[in-house]
Amino acid sequence: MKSTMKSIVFAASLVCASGIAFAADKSWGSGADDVAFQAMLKSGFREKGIAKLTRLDQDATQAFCSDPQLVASKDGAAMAAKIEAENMKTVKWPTDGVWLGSHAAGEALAQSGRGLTSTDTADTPNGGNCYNCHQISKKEISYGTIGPSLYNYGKNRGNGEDALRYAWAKIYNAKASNACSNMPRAGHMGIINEKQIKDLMALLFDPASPVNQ
Amino acid sequence: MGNPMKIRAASKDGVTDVKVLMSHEMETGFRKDASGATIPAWFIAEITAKLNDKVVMQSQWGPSVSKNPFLAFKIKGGQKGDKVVISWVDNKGDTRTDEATVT
Amino acid sequence: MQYGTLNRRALLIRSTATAIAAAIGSMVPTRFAFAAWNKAAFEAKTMADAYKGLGAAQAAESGDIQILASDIAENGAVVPLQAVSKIPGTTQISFLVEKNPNMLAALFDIGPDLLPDVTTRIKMGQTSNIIVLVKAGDKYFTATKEIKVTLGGCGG
Amino acid sequence: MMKQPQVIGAVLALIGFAAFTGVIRAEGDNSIESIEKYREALRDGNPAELYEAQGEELWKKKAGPKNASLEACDLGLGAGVTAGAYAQMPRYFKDTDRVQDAESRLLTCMSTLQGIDTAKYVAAAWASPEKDELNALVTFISGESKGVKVTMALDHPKTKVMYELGKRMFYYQGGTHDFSCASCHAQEGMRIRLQELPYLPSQKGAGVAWTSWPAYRVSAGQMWGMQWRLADCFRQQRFPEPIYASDVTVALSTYLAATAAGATMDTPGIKR
Repeated sequence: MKSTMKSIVFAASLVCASGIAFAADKSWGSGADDVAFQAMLKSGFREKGIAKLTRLDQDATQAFCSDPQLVASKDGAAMAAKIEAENMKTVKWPTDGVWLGSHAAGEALAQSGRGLTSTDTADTPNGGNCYNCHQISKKEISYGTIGPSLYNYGKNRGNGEDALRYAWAKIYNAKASNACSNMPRAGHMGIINEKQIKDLMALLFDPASPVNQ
Repeated sequence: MGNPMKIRAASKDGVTDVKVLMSHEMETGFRKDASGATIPAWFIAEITAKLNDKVVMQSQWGPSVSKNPFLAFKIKGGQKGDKVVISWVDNKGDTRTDEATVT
Repeated sequence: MQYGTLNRRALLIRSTATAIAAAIGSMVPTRFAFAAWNKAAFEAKTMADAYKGLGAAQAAESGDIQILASDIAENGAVVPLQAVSKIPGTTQISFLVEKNPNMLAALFDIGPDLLPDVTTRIKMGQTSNIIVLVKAGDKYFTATKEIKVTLGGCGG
Repeated sequence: MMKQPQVIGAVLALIGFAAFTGVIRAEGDNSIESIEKYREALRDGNPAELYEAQGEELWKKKAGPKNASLEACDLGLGAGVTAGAYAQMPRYFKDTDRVQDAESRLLTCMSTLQGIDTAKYVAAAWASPEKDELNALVTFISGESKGVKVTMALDHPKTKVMYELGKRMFYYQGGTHDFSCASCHAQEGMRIRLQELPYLPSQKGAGVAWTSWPAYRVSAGQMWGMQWRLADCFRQQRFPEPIYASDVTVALSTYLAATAAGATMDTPGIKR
C-alpha cells in the first residue's frame, strides 16, 4: 500500500511539472484572490489519518478544472487539449496484452466506494466508485447518473481493439479524453491497479458479464 | 435513565392517535467495536402505554427495532385533556416513563 | 382442533413460567418488568422457531392484513413499517424479517382498547421479505411483502 | 417524398423508441417514487426532535467556570433571541470581527458567557460528547427558524469576501480523486446512487440543501449540523479534514446560504 501512496505523489508531480500557467485570480470576486484563498486553505484543514495536507496541493489538471470561468474562456479549449495530451501520456497499457480479467471481480469493485478517505487506513481496499455515477448491470437499481449508463457497453460496441483501448484509457486516466471530466483518474492516481482495471474491463466487455445480458 | 421521549397524542373522531419517539441506542449485539470486540446487545424490550390509568397497549421489541425508536398506535376512545403515559424497559433493566396530554 | 388445544397448553405453560419469573423478579427489581419478554421467539434463528416461540403452529395467508411500507428502503438501518389487520378478534400483531439473524423484530398485544393498526421502524440487513403475523382467537394469519434495501450515498 | 410503407416504418420506429424510453423512465421513476414514499414515512417522526429537546435543555443549563447558561447569547438578532436567528446566518459579528455560522457563534458564546475553553470542542471527534452537545444546540437553534425565510445581507465587506471565498472553494479540486464540491453539485438533476444531488449554484438547489440541515441521519442514527455535513463531504472528496468552525466551512456556508436566500427553513431535517 505504501508504494501506491508513493506512486500517487509521483503521478501528481509528473503532471504538475508540465507547468501550465494560470490566471486564477481573474476568475474570482474581490477578496478571493490567490493569497487570501491559500491562507484560508492553510488555516482551514488539518491532516487526518491517511488524508494528509498535501492532498490540497493541485496538479495542473486540478488547477485548470477548478476555474470554470477559465475552462469556458476563449483560451480554455486549447488549454484543455494540452491537458488531455499530458494525461494521455500517463496511460499505461496492459503489460501482457490481455485486456479482460474477471467480470465478477469487476462488479464487486464497481460496487465499492471505499478507500483513501480520512477514515480509511492504508490497508483499506480501494473501490472503483463506479455505481456512484453509472448504471452498469441491470440488477443494481441503486446507481448514479453523473456518468452515462454503461449497461450493454460491450454488446453495443463489440470487442474491437479501438473500443478496448478507449475504455482502458478512460478508466486509467479519464482526463486523457476529457480534461475536466468528473471521473477520477483511477489508474493514474493509483486508486486501482492493472489487474483491477482488467476486471472492470471484463465487467464492460465480457459477453458473459451481467452488463451485456 | 435515558433521555425524555417525545409523545404526541391527538384525538379525532373517537380515536386517539399516539406517536412516540424514544431516545435509545438499540444496539443489535452483532456489531463490533474498533478493537474487534462484540458490542453487547442493548435495546428497549418492553413498552407499555396507558390512557389515564388504564393499560391500553403492550409491545415487546428485539434489538432489530431501529435506533431512536418510533412507535405509532391508535387508541379507541380518549379525548382532549386525557393523559397518555408511555413506559419502556430495556434489557439492562433501565426504564423511562413520560407522559403527554391528548390534544 | 388439535393445534388449538396444544396452543392453549403451551400458552398456559408459558404464563406459568412468566409467573415464576415474575415472582423471582420481584426480589430483583431491575429484572422484574423485563420478565414478560418472549425470549424464545426473539432469540429464534429460524422462522420455524420464531413461529413456535410465538405459539403459531400454523398460519394461513390472509388478504385482510395490510402492510404499509415503501417497496424500497433508502437505508436498511431504518425501515418504516405499518401493519393494519382487518381480521375480527385480532389480539396480536408481530413483525418478522425473513433474512435478519433473529427474525422477530417486534410484537404488539392488541387489547380491547387498541385498534389493530401499529407502526414502528426496524433494521434490515439486506433485501428481504417482511412477514406480519396476526393472531386472532386461536388462529394465526400472515401477510408478506418484499422490501428492497438499497445502497445509498457514496459508499465510503 | 417518402413512399407510404417507409413512412409507416419510420412512425413505427418512433413509437418503438418512445415506448422503449418510456419503459426505462417508468422504471427509474418507480425507484424514486418508492424512495419518496420511504422519506415521507420518516418525516412523520423525526428523531431530530429528541436532539432539539436536548439542545434546548443545554441552552438553558448553567455550565462552565462562569456557571452561566447560553440564554444571553447573541446570535445576531440581539442577546437571547433565538427565533429566526439561524435563517440569517452566517453573518458578520462586530464583537469577534468575523463572519460566523451558528456553530462557530455557539463556540464564541460558550467561551465568553460560560468561560469554557472551546479548543477541546473544536478538536473532539465527530462522534464525541463535546460534538454531541454542539449538534444538539445547533439543532435547537435551527428549529427556532423553522418556517422562516433565509435572508443574507451581503452588506458587510467581510460577508461579501466570505461569499467569494466560499464560491471559489466550491470549485476547488484536489486529492486522489480530483473531486471538488462541484464534481457532484454543479449539474442539474444528477444522482449518486439513488440520492438526488442538489444543484448548489442555483437558488432552488441551494435552498433545498441549506434549509434541510441540521438533519438526523438514519443511516448512522446521528444528528448532523452543517459543519458535520460539510466535513463528511470533504471526507468523501478524499480531502483532509476541515477544522470545525474554520473559515473554510463558514465561507462555504455563506456561499450556500446567500444562494439559498428566499427559501424557507425546514429544520431540523431527516436524511438517509
